[in-house]
Amino acid sequence: MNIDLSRRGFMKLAGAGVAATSLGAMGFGEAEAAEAAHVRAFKLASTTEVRNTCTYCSVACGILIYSKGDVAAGEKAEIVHIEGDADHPTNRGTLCPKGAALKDTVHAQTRLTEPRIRRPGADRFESISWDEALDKIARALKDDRDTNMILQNDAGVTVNRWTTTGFLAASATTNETAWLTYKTVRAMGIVGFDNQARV
Amino acid sequence: MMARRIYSQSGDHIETTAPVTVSRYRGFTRANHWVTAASLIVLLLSGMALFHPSLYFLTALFGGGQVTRWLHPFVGILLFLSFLILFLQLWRLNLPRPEDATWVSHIGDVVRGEEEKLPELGKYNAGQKFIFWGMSALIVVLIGSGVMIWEQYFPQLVSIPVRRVAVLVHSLAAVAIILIFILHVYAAIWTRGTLRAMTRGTVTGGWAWRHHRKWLRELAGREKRDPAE
Amino acid sequence: MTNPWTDIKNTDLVIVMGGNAAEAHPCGFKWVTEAKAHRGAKLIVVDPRFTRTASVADYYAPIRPGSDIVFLMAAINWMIQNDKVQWEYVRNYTNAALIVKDEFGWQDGLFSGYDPEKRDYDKSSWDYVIGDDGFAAIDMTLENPRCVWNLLKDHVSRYTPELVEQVCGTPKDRFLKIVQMIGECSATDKAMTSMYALGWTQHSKGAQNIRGMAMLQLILGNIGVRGGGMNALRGHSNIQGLTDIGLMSNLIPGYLNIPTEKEADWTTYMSSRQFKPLRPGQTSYWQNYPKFMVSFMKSMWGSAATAENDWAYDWLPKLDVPAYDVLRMFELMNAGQITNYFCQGFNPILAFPNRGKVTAALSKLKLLVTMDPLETETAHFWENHGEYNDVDTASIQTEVIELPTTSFAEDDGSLVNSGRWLQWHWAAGTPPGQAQRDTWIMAQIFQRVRKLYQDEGGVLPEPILNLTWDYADPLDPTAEELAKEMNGRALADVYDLTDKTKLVAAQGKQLANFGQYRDDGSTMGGCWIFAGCWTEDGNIMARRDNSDPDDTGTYLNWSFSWPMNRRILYNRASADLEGKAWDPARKLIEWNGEKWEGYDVPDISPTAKPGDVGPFIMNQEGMSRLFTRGLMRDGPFPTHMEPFESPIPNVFNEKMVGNPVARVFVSDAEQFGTSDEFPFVATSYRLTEHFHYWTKHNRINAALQPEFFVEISPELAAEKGIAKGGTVRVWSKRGSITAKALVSRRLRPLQCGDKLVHVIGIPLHWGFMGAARKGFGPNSLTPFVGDANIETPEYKAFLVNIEPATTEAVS
Amino acid sequence: MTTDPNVDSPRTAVSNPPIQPMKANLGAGDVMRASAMPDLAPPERELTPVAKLIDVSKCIGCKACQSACAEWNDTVPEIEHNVGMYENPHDLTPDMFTLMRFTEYDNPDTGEFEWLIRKDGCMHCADPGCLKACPAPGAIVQYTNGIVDFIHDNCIGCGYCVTGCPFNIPRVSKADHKSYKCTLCSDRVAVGQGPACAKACPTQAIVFGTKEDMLTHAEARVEDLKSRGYDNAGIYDPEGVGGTHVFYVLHHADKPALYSNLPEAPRISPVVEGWKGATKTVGLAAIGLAAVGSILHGLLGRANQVSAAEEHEAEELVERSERDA
Repeated sequence: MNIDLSRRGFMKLAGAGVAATSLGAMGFGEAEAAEAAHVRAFKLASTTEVRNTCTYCSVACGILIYSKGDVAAGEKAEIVHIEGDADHPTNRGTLCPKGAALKDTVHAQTRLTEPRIRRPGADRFESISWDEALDKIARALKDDRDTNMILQNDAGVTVNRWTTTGFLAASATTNETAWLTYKTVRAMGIVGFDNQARV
Repeated sequence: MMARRIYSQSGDHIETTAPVTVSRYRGFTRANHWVTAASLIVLLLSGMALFHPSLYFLTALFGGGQVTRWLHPFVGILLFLSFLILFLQLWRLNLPRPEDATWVSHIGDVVRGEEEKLPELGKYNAGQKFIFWGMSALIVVLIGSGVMIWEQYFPQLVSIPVRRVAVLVHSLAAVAIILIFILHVYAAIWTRGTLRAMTRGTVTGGWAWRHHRKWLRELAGREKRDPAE
Repeated sequence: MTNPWTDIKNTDLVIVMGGNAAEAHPCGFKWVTEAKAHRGAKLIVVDPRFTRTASVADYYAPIRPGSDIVFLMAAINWMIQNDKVQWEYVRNYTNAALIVKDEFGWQDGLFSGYDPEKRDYDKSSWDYVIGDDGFAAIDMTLENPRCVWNLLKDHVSRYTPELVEQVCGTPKDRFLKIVQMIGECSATDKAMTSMYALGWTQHSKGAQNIRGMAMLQLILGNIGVRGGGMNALRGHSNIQGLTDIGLMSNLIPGYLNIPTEKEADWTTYMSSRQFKPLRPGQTSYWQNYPKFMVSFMKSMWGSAATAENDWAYDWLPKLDVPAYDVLRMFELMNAGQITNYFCQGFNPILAFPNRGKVTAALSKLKLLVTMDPLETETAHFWENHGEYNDVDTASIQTEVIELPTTSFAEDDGSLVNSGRWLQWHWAAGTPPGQAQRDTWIMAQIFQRVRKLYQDEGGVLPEPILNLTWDYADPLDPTAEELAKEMNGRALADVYDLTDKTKLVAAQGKQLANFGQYRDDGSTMGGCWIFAGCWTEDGNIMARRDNSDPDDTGTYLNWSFSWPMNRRILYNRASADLEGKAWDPARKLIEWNGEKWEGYDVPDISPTAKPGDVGPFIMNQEGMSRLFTRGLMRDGPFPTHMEPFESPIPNVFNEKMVGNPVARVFVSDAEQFGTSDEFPFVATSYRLTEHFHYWTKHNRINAALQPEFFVEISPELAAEKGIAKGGTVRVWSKRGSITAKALVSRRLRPLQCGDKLVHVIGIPLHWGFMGAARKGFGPNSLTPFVGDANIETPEYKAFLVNIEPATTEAVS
Repeated sequence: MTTDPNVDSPRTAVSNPPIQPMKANLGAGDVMRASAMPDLAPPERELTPVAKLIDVSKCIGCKACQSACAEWNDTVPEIEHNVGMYENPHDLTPDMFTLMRFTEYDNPDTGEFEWLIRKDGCMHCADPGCLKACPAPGAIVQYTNGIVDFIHDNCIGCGYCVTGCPFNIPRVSKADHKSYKCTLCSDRVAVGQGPACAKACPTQAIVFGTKEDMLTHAEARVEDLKSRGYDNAGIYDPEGVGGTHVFYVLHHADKPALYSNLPEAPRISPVVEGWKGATKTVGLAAIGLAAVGSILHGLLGRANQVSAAEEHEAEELVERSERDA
């Protein structure tokens, strides 16, 4: 049969329409290679593992802290992950919703990074050096102690009691911190001394 | 005697007399048609890509799956609006008329191209009217179901069960509209002399005489009655 | 805790009352689920709210906050009435058979000797009849009407199931079902464990709540045995350690006491601490008090503490009041009598009652120093945060110094868990910015103060100048140095007390245990009960051998447990008079003919013959005490006392308000509300998603429980027109807060007699700093009054009113 | 420390995580099914099916699983408001792959009040609806050990997985337009560690191991519950989706809907089956046929052409009408 111009024109057009289906049918789809299946890279690889104890409640779950860098080796160490210690008899690797999120507390946006002072009546904190802060504190302690130390009571009994400065200790600090705090506070004669065990 | 048009619309007129050419679509309408056509093709290709794995490679035409995913619905809206304008221009002459029934009953003659056995017709025959109304209905269905499964902007619009129905309806409607689209394109090509109506905007007198004689008569008649036109 | 967490798996019945273990101690609670899964143990929860613990309980009963003593005494009464008593245990291991003075008695809710003026008891009648031999009179037949057992029987006879229903609002049938379950544990082969926490301590009679359960456990024979015990779950990671080391107004490490003014000199101080046995042949271990005390004084002042100067006794402060506890300190502060105040990892404006008073008090300070890893509300108490901290900043003249400290992840050291395990941990990260360890900060402060005294002299410089400070770097003592100091060291060669030729510790050596402590100044040791934690064998606290022969749960080679690495206190009581385990399946230690041996370190002299020496060696009687003599201020038996703010009067004496001997400051008495003005009972508690006021700084925990809310019953919500998730105002005589409303059927109105009592739950985790949404804490509402014995504030039962908030809380 | 199952619940964490670099033991060669890849090569080996068992009767609703999940997957869930309930976040999100759901229930049979708490999250179906619905080749894969994982490089964010999932689990991120859900910690499993949630779970209500072991353990748990009066206690391992690799022990297995509408008989919706089955093939065939048909007709059939005669007729008609004028 004779195929005239217009028929060739027709074929050009029709071709486009068909292409899709037929190409697909010929399995051209596979030409579009998908990214091969893969799991996320294990993020604890090449980190330093350190054994610690959860800072929250007194179940004292064993935890493992993973960091980039090793403090023990004197390096700068950035904590990247915290999870339960499977070897620990009490928690056996488990953690509660607080413990499981410990890392976010370590890196909290409200972590303090420098000493600050709020002057009387001021509406903001300002930076202060450690030295200046500690000297101010020491001076305030001595001045108050020298002024208000009670050496004897009315009956003339030696009481060596200092009631006008108080100290609240933290139940989340270590025994070692507690002991050093105890020595310091008692040696000065402070009696207004307490910790969270009271509440 | 009245001047009311029955088989033609304002703008249709005899352009030249020897040989006779008849203006069928003004420039605006043609542009409108091609915008619609273009978006339909884009939708067709992007839609098919997400419809069947074997066609996923078509996403490459648009720069990957993510682009295809966001592009498709926007083009869908474009098509909807563009077709809406077209619809407003064409709907009146696509209303069914008694002779359409006769035409459909002689569908065999239509396919054999023996039009002398058919009644005289206005601007559109029943086939064209079917395509017009079919497209209109399906586009409404597609835009409706499409929005329901438009994850990026309407994830919560309908419940998941409804969404499942929507996605099924959308794909069924898509298949249907593609079939109609093929019919439309093919008919336009098979019926020689038709394409120029949407390219140049005119058809030959013979074409008009053969396919839409009532339309031609009305236009011819109007020539003498109100030359002002 | 008398028993370690891991021992709970050995129990047959867990009663959680006065606590919410699943929620506050989830990983410890694991052992309850293990006991349930593998021993078929049952779990009972008695709580005002249907808690997360209750959600996995076998049986739950509601109770009105502050009525626990009625429930517990009624339980004891039921045990006695139904013969659910471990008789051999009660007869021999408790003071049931000892005879009490005829003058002792009880009526109208009060014991003999009450003085309303002093708000105190004359406790002289609360004691045993002492025979000519100097020992307490006894009647092993328990027939003497004045023996402790018969007095107890009479005392608890008032506490009937009907009274429980009337006072506690606990349906009678629920009470009876629970006592039946408990009763089964009087059998020698069944054990019940009690897990409690602040739900019992935070009452004006907290100590008596706990005594109530302890007495019940003794009657059932459940103290000292595997799967039994009185288990105080405790709060912070080292709250046990700080109590052990005595960081409290009136304590010296190892539960020794700071002297009072009445104890003007060493001899007087020691005279009241002879602890002579009250029964023949008993250990009365506190007779060793001088050894521990002298060693402590040597650890403080070394060579400056000598026999001649009574071990520098004068340098210890002497108290004029029982204690300068926090409530007293803030009372004084509010009266402008405090100059400087330190908060080391402490957040008083959220932790102490009557926040308004606390803020006012802090505003009167000259200097406030905070040491914390995080920005606390207290450090920012002067900062205006709208309704969440509405203060007049400019008018607050307090100077505040905020010092950044390291966190747990950045320092080495040990913590004591509630099971008394001392566990060592290691630093893992570099401190942020200029943050420093608390030890560094304390050393810096002390060295600077000492320098001022050296340069300028001043009042009483001696205790400061002579304080032992022999650390390699005086400005930065290491955790190792401090741990060794607490363990104790021989200052001279130490010989065996019986065999004087036998050297037990050469000069300069670490002591192996407190048995090597001496009262002649030849040893030093900061905290005698920790002795053994860092010996010549090294850091015992760092041991990590988790083997557990026969799965007893004792883990003897894991870290160190005080005292003497003992895991279960009073474990001698796990065996009968012949020294055989009451329950062979639960053997702990047994007498092998010559000595005690077994899975745990015996809590008795290894060679003390069974039958001769009683198991409770710390007590002069060698027995546990159902009757505590004068050791508690509010009675030798627990008696029902209403909270200071109560919806109903005391059934025994309607004129009696709260605890008749609890200390109440005048200004606070005026701030107690009454039920006509404040008809609803409020109680405070923790949620599992948060730890106090820390985790609100943590984005993940903040996301898990983002915003402050109060819990109420649908009935109360309907009555007040409060919608789920709507905003409410809750107020007491002391303050007002706004919160979201969580309406839940987990709270039921309680029918107490003819009164329907609604309970409002107020969690405590929100403030105005951190990642979570701003909110309030219950302490804005709570009364400023504490327990009569230890001044723990009454957070668990107080009165409030509630209404839908007119304005939405901004957050 | 004992590991005897009779003395002890199955331990998810038998050892601590490795810190030395090691090759992931889960990769392309272990994929048995991948979305939109009908002609996928068969897996190189068969891994033992694994499973995470959630014992609802042991769960205390502490949310440790949510916390551990967010920490391990480095997601930061949004800090929302309290709307009068314990669920926070209020629903699964692209940053919260698992969620505790709380239901208060008055048991009509016992008259007791119950607080039913269920950990919601991906069930890792043996017959995953998400995978079936997904149009992106390799965006969703199923490993031979049963883990159904999303390969985000291939995800296009269309949300079809949401439509396909019988449990309403996947969530599409507004940030990167990729779909997220529990991976069963495929990265941990690949180095021999259990999922973060299972390791953290304080009461070991969540345990992880081979599906076989987990089923054995589950049966023992059901026995214990029956002994405590939960006559309808049972295992929820729905057949409709071919069983799941995350499954439950329920005290009221006869009424799963009690637990925050856990589906009674989940299966891939027939609608989705229809869409991804018949429609896909038949539709494509129809289109193909139509296209090819029209071409053939165009090639072989005779075109419909206008004759010169007809052109003439038209001219006459026009002339006539002009003449009349």
